[in-house]
Amino acid sequence: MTDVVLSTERLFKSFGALKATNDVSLNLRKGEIHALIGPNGAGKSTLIQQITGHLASDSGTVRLMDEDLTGVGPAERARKGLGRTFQISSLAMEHTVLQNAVLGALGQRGNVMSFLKPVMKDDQLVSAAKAALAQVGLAEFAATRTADLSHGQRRQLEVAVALTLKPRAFLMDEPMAGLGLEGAQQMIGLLTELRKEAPILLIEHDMDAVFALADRISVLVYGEVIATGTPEEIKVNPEIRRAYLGDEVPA
Amino acid sequence: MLNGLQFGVMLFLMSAGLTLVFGVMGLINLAHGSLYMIGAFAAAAVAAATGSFVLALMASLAAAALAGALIELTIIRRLYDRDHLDQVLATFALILIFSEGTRWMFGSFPLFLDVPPMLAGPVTLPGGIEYPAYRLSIIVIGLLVAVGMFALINRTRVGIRIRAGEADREMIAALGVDIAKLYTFVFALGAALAGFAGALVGAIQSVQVGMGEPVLILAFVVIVIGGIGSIKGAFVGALLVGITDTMGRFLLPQIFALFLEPSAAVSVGSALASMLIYILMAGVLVFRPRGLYGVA
Amino acid sequence: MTRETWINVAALAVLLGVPLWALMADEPFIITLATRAVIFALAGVGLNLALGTGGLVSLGHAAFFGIGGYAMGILASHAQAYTPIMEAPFLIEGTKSMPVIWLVAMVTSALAALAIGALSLRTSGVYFIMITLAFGQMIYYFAISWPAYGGEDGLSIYKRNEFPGLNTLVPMQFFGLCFAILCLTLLLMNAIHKSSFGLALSAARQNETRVLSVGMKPYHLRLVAFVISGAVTGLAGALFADLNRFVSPTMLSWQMSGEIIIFIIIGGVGRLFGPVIGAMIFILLEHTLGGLSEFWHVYLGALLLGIVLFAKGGVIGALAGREKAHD
Amino acid sequence: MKLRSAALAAAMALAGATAQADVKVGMITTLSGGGAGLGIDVRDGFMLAVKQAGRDDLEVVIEDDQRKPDIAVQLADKMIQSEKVDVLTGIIWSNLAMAVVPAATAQGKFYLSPNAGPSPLAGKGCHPNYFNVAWQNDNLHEAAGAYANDSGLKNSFILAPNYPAGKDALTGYKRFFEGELAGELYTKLGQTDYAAEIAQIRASGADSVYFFLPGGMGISFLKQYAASGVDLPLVGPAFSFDQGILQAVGDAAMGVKNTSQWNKDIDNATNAAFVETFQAEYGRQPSLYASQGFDTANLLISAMGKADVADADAFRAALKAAEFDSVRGDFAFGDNHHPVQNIYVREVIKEGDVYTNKIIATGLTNHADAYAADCKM
Repeated sequence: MTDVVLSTERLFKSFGALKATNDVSLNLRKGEIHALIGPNGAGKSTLIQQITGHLASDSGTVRLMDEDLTGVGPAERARKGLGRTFQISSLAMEHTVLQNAVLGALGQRGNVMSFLKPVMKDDQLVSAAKAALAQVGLAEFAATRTADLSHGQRRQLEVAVALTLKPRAFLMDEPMAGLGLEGAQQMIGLLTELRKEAPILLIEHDMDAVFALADRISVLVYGEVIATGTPEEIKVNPEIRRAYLGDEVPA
Repeated sequence: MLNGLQFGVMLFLMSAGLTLVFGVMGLINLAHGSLYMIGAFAAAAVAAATGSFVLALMASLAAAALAGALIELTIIRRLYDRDHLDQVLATFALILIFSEGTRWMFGSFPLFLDVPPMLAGPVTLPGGIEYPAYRLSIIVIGLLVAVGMFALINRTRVGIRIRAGEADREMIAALGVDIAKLYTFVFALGAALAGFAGALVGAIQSVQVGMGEPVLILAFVVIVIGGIGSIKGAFVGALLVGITDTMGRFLLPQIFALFLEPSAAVSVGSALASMLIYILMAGVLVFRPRGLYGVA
Repeated sequence: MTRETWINVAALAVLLGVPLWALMADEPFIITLATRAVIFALAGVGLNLALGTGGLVSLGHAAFFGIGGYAMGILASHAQAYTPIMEAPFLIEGTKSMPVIWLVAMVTSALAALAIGALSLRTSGVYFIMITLAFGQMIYYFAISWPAYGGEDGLSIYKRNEFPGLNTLVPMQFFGLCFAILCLTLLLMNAIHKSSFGLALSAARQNETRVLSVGMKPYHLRLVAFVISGAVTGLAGALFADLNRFVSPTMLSWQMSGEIIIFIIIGGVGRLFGPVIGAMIFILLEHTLGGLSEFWHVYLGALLLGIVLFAKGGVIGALAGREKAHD
Repeated sequence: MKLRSAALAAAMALAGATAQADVKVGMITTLSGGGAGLGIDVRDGFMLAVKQAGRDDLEVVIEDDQRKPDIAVQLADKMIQSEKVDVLTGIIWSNLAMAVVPAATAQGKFYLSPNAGPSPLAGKGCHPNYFNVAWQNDNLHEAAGAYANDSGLKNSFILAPNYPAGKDALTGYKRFFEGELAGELYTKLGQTDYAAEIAQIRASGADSVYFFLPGGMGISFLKQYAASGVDLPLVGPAFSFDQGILQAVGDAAMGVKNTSQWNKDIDNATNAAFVETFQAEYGRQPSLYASQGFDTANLLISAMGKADVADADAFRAALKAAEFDSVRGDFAFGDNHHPVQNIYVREVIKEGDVYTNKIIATGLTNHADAYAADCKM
């Protein structure tokens, strides 16, 4: 399985009696979009946080390109190539759009501790940032204050910042949430392009988007992966119907 | 030990209001020490006029609660949505106003406030220890207030609202509770507790301008150790600080005397003792950055 | 140039112009006042990096101010008494040379900031405010009760320290020295603000997870900011001690920390020149209100309250408006 | 009322009154914040003497130091550089005095101390232009030690705050006290709760307690001591038993012995007149600090009568002669320009509703200080 970029092996995490993730093993292969679906409270965000290192797992390992990430902090994981977008936009709101993207490029290059050179005159960083903005379609908003962006534009900027990191894998937590129909279409187009750069682990509620984009889908219920497969397989899987619609529905 | 307990109880009276205000409204109030001072001055003024200690205590409660309600209505409520920096600054400004305002009204000399004759002098405790009766009553009153606070928070309608307010402001507004009134009430309650503490303590210490700030800093140490917003934490923290400080003052010079010459031991020991509670606080925060009972 | 730039230039012009006028009018005390404003501004500029850019509300910066002051006091008092500070394991002599004193002041306060910051930055929000306050108080009580260097009485230096080529006892020359240092520091801070470090630090203030998820550690960024900030405030402390030829634990008190914050708030948080304008206004108020009434603190308090409640962004904010809104 | 005339003088000074007064005095004292009572008393005592002298060649500029050393230094700079005063006075606290005095005297100004008397200024750091009209810091404590010997005390428990003046105080007491020490304690500066210390006193087996706890600390200690049931005799310096503070201590202070170089019952005409006029002018009894302010002003006025302030040597000699009627009776300066005077032992009594002191003994007669020998002048 040399084409596996990111994998989790037997991840557990519980909060008191609540098992948020229960024995989760997943993998993300080169060039694919792997969607993670499941009802609210199924533990999708917890899982993402475990993968990015924001939450420590009770047990289990996360591997990126065969490297065990146990005990590695979120900042190092990002540097090693996990590019993440957030469920709730997480940007430096007072900075301009370009500054946010430069921040990502800076993170990718490392060596933040430079005190005298004006960072916005660093051609290397700025051109990397501008390229990412152009890729998501935000080039003309480079000088806008991030707080003045629309909701959809902030989502795009999130993706652009993740892009500047030149990640090996993207982790995207509901990038379509709150986008209108048009915005969602744009985002779908963007993600289709992006998977060529790095595979995407995608959490999404918008089923149309999921079935349009995903190469594989995993279903998470009560912290457990109950099925993984192609969109077609998932569509017909009786267990999933039961999980979503309730036990009383006959298989 | 008993002294540490009593010091701790006094600190609790002071910190309970502070931690309540922080827990419910998310406000750091540096002017809490001024309310303490107002309580003491009101008590001293009333005691001088009427000679009654009970009336004096009532006056301290009333004056501090009134002052608290007044600043809540005019100033503090504008600060709830601000960041901590603005709160620190605005309440720092209130300290300046209150301190000099009090000096304006009462003059620069300390006022007189004495323990009631009934409680003057020592009592003999089981075990043959002599202990001042007044201090013993402070311990009792402090514990009663602690019990009362727990009961208020956990058993009454107001308490339920306060707890709800800690959890979610919009939520209780949606439930039809008048949040503004609730906040004024909580702030006045915290102020009254501080004023009450000021009056109780004023009787055995000096009633003077600037008496609030040292206690204020101690109270902050207490609530930070206990975990901000937690009444239980304030109680445990207060006792911990009270006992650490008292025992440290007593024991450290003796410990140093074991391996230093006496005058150096006294001097090094006392120097360290005065830093002890801050060391305690730093220690607690290093290992539990949210205090002992703070929510993560 | 933006309006804020004009205001900044005007502030510097006033700060330089007033003592020049005073020199002409033979009012040396005004020069002393201006020097005081410059030094306070420097302390504020130091804190502003942590507080304005980094969002770290430190209520213990007087510790660094005082440590800088004591670095000067201790070095100079030994030099004045011709006694070495320590002989074993190696000889350290006192000195009266300002550049050496400044270096020592900055290094010691940076080290103190490193230790205090390393522990304090594990917490955040109110806890951070309180733990920095606690460390400040710790050092304050230590200074009061440590007998070797005067305890509460403080340390007096009979003559101002020396700077090659200048007579520092002439008020205007000492002012010039402090003013030059302030300008250099402002340039430095401006560079830091625009550097990659500055970008990352202010991003960490706005959104910690964002910084983490692009692979940077907010803790490291903040610690470095705290150390630089402490060092600059320490330098201001050394100059302040030299201005007064005196250092005492008052420089370490929490009211001092509060005052440094006040400079920043009056001028405008996070603005490069915020502390400069704030310190100028504070000195002006102290000087004029203090003469009006014994109870001038009441007016100061009321004014401060007004600024916090109604003029968010301080004086620069009120005059220049929000930076980006008018671009 | 007095405040207004003082402010007026200050205002006139600011306006740069054209009729240049012959002697210009800069008073830097604590008028706001904690401890303001002391500065106000010194000022009022001083201004009372100025008013009584009725001289129009004496101008006083008054500023508030807020009890902050750096403000005091700044004010001194202002007085010297802008106001061009000839004489400085007024500082209450030793740490402020240490910040201001060496620089002021080095610039050729006279400094008359109405209160603080830190030991360096009496010994190695003495200066011809520095005169202390109150006492050297150790004096009252030394007298207390001597008094303890006289009254047959053998085993004292002593305590003071952990700061230089506190250490000087206990050193001063020990310098004269010949008995044993049952215990020696340094408390935190500004401490308000003394339960632990009182417990140690109780356990120590001492026959007396000597304490130096200025300001609010003393009030707290006395109240708590009285309530504790420990009934060992207490001795302290006058600071905790002064007119301003005594009313706040109340009954707890009754009968306590304290040492002072002045009391309102010292029998001389100047003192009687001072007590009466002060009461009439300000509506309160004069305190120790007021008496010191009063004496300081009278010393200055006596020197003005004999010499021109422009002639520094003559003016210095006139100050040194100290030919004025002190409220303390006999008063002279030693070679280090610190007082040589009697120090009395007082007892707290109640006159009607007002707590006050009466002299019961003389602790030390014509006492100078321990540092005079170090002064090379």
